[in-house]
Amino acid sequence: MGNEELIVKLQELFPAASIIQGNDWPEISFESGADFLSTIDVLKSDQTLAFDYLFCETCVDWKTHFTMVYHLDSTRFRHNIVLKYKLDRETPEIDSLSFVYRTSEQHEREIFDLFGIIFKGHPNLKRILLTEDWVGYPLRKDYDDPINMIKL
Amino acid sequence: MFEEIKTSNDGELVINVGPQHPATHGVLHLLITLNGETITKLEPNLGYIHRSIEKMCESLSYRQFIYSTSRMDYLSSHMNNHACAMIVEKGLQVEIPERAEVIRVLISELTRLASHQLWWGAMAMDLGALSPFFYSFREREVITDIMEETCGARLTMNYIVPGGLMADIHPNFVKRVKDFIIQFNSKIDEYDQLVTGNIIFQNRMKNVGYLSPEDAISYGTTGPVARGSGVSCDIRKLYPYSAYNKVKFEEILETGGDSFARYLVRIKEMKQSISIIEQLIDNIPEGDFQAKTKAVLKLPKGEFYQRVETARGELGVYLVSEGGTTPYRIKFRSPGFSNLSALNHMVKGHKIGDLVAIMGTLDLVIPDIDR
Amino acid sequence: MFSFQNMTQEIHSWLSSLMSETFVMLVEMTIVGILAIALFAFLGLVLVYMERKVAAVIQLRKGPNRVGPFGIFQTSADTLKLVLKEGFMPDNVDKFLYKLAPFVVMITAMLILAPIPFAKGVQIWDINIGVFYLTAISSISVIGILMAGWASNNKYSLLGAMRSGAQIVSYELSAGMAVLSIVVLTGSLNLGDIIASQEDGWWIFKGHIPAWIAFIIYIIAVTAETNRAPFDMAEAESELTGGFHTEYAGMRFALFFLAEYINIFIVCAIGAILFFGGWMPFHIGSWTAFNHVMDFIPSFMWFFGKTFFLIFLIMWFRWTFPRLRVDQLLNLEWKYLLPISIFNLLLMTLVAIKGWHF
Amino acid sequence: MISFLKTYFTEVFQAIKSLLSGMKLTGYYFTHPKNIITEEYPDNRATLKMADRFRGEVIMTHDEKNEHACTGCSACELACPNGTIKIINKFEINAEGKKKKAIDAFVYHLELCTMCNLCIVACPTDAIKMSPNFEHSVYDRRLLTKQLNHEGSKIREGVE
Amino acid sequence: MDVIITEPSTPFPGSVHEVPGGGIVLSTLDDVINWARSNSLWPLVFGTSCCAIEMMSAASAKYDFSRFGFEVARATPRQADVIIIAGTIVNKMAPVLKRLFDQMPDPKYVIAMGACATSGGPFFYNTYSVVKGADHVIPVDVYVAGCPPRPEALLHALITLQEKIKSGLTRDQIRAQFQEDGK
Amino acid sequence: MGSGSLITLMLAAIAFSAGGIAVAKFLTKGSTNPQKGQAYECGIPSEGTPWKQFHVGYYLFALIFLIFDVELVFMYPWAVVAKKVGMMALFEIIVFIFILFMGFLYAHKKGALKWM
Repeated sequence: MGNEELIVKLQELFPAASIIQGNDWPEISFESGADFLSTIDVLKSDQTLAFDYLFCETCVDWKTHFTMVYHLDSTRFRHNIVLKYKLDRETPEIDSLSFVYRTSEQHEREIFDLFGIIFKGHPNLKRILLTEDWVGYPLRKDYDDPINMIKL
Repeated sequence: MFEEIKTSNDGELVINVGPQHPATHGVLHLLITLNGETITKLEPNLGYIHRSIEKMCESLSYRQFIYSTSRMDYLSSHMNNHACAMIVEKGLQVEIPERAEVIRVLISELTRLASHQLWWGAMAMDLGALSPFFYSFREREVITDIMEETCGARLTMNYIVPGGLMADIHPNFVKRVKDFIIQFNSKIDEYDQLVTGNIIFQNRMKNVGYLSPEDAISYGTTGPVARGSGVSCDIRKLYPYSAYNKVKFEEILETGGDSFARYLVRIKEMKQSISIIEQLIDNIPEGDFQAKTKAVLKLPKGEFYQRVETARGELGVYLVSEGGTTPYRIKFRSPGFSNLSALNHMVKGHKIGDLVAIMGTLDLVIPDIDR
Repeated sequence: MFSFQNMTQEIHSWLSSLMSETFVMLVEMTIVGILAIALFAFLGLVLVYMERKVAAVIQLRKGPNRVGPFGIFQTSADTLKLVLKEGFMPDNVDKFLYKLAPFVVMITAMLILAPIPFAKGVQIWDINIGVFYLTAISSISVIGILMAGWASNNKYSLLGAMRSGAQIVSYELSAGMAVLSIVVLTGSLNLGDIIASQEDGWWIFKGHIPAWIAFIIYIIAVTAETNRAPFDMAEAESELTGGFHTEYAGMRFALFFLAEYINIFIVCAIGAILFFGGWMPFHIGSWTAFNHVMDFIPSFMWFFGKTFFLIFLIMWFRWTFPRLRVDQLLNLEWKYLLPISIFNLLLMTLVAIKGWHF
Repeated sequence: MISFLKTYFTEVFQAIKSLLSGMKLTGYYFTHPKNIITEEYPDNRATLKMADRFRGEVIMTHDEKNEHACTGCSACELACPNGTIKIINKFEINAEGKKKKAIDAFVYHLELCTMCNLCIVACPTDAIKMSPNFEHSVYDRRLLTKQLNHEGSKIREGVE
Repeated sequence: MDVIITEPSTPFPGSVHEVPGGGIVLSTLDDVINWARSNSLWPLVFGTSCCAIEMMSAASAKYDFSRFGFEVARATPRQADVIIIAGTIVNKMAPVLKRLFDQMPDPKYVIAMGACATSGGPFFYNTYSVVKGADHVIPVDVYVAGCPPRPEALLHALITLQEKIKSGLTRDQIRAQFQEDGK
Repeated sequence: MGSGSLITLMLAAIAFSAGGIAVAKFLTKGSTNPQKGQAYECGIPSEGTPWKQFHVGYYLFALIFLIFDVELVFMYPWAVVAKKVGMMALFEIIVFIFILFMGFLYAHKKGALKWM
């Protein structure tokens, strides 16, 4: 499906979401509180969409809120979308995708490690890159470590 | 003299493999649980080389951050630089001269060859054969010499800059690459003679570490690992970038899904790389090697994503710009990170020796995983 | 013709003329002991150097060449360094076994030397069940390895020791079968008799195909028995870091290292004796003139030449093949080597009884 | 039974054949030592030629009058991604009595340098360049911090 | 315009104490000991990142560090003499490195290979997890600059280390010498 | 020289090993630190003890080896006289090996020869 067709189709499926054409691919954004797992379920199981391949999962700290960014690809149709999900800064919680896309188990651990986002239903949510006793979440914009970080 | 020894008999043995272990190719730490010699559980523990490149890049300018990506996946440093340069060019909307694109692809394929050769030697070394390592490095050294002459460094080249290349190719480049192709074609049979056909190697790799196509997609594996399971995922073919749409090559797919399939994919990919180089080496267009860019680069506000095919699989660079001279957030989707996540699934029920064979054919580069 | 037999006899009679029989015995024992130690040290240095050079040339490189001319003092420097390294023992080991293990391995290696004829008339102990003795003693070294692995209190060591235990005992069988097939041919367990029976040609040539099969099985089995690649399960550097000697440092490690090479020498010497006639020069049936020319080469040269050829063969294996997986290794023994060697033994018996050999 | 034996023995022979082909290759190299490609480094030092673009360390070129071309503009310092270069400027009064900026010390941290070539590209006057010297082993890491401008050197006439 | 390139300031280490016959003319027991130790440096298999690849290159046929008797790479620290820290050391790795070094029997030596091991290198500024130089964790004998240093540079470091062992000086004595020299 | 040579060789081996270890002890000085004596496990503190009860599969190997090795010992005297006895010896050993082989096949079918 081309990007325009995708946008039309997605708008049909998720009237509540805001969908724009990004630099490469359509971007579909959800506000916090939307039912995330069912969205993913639709995207993955819909026969014309079939987004079965999560190739990038990350998070961006916008100082006021977090945005989870999922890049999805369909190995059947080879069309991509970007899925965004807004999170509160106080209680950053989102459903874990580790049972839908198994690759996200490690990605989510990494995001938990570096951003401190809690993934509900994750089987093994603990720090992966840093030591267990690390204080703080280093990729947050307000992270400061005067001992280890020498500013240039 | 004879002290009493306390033994326990809960049967299972928990063993640390790594961070300092000859088979982990760096500092991967695996916590494995053994029953006899069969692995019942494996837990990777990363971060022993987590260098916070993503955080560091947030304070580097668009010209500077590229160099640090060479140290991520140092065996395909050129492809990493390529991805980063392309994302900056995408933001700036700069057209790259044809010559630069072709040279980028040429060097990328040479890097891929060098990387696969190192993998071949290192994998054989993991399985206990030491000589292949030396034979593969013989050819690899020729490539690094070519790199050194043109790019100025052997491994972390930093040859690509936003807008083109740092320097034009060396006058000897074309001739030396052609010599290399002749040498390589005469030596590739040795690889088969020594390893591919060898009964011990085949027994060590066949039916070991099976990964089904569905699992390969679900675990997000890319590159030779996924192609060994029959999943088409070559970014060069699916989403062509740079000069890849001008060359003819095949995407290698094997359906075995085991270590041997992954092995064959890489061996055949080397031949494809040679064919790409052969097509391009005589057709390097004349012209500039660099587009005109400003001294200080500023990307417009927005989000950019670029996928390239490195030697290990798909590298994605996700860049968020707030309009300044430095990236607001940069994320590297490294191929090794996803490939590693399938390891636990693949080794269950195998022996320690198989763990080594599977890790060898996954071709992990740990700094690429930890970033 | 040059012969050691006269020399040893002369020394013996000269000593007997000087002192009483007990003293002669003691002096001779001392001489033998010193010679054995010297041989040990010499073999250790030479074999390690040879291994490194063979590996280097196969791998297109030069190998050690900066310590002395052609690097011949490289292994001496290594030995000296190992001796001068801190002789260190980890805590929490089973101290007695940990200390005993290198001794067991060394004593075994030394004891096997006894019945081996190094040249015509040079043999420490001419025992009439030589072959049987060798089979018996050579299986003791596995006890040393098991001790080392168990005592180290290290998981890698333990796994390496268990692997090596299963491996060595398994390959013992097919090696024994291969040896037996030569015994069937000669009808004697005495190594001297076995060599004498090859005066008109070596068994590998006289014994037809069964002898070749026996030789191939023997060389595979002893490669495994000495824990050499491709059967170096016990060490398996890329799997178990160091295997059974992971926790050994300095001199104790050097003893394991040395014993490994001595064992290679010994099994190759036995192979040379059984299949290539030991110190017996290359003789062809009734070509007396040719046989005479061959006799002019000293017998110890023949012995060491053949032995080192076999050692080279084993080194060649090591630098060509990948390591087998541990279950494949046992499969190879129980599924292929053992049945084949049993039937080969029957075939050889038939050949021997019917007199089909030359 | 017959077919079992047949597959059994073909297996054995194929295995031996594949092993022998490997041994043939290594045996070939063993008997042909002319394939050895070792370059003996410390002995070939006199003839060892680095590629002309090889980046070993940053140097500042001085001519025979002990003059360099560095104006102290700090372009390299800014271009450097990891603070390898520190330029300490001083003001000296030249012949016409005008105050002029000049470098006091061009401090170069070789221990930090990653040879990325960005400073060379950034330099407007080609004062610094990459030298192919790679023998940087020292016993103390303080020795790797270098001052690139020579003692008593001056800026070359006409370089702005 | 003739341009003079600065000559490397330190003389080549191998040429400092040239002894005929490959350096085996010796006088005292200490000399014998140092000769043996310097010519038989068995490295620990320890590489963390890019420099490990160049270390492998140094082992490969073209550069071949086995000429120095260096090829007996041991996977266990109990039998190793020298750690080549080839790559970045991060905070999580530092205790492991310390432990490996501690577990080596004496005498033991350390070569810090490349910018990262020497000083943190490219990851000195703005990173939260990198140790700024391996000598914060364990004492280092020889530093090699470069990112990564080419294989010859590693061989040069090796010769430098051999010189140091042959001279019989300890790390502190060498450091004291530099202090005297006013460096 | 007789069996005295065995004692000689044994003593030589002990002297060689003990001498080397003694020289090492005499000439070297080591350092101590708390981590040095701990078990090496790739630089990570070891968890649990390796002194555990082994899998029963390991012992099966030892047992089967024992059976075969004893049979092998029986075959040595036979091998010496086989040539003299003639065809009868061949028949005898075929019967002997047949029984042995049946046992081996049984063990194999039961999976006793599978490495755990």
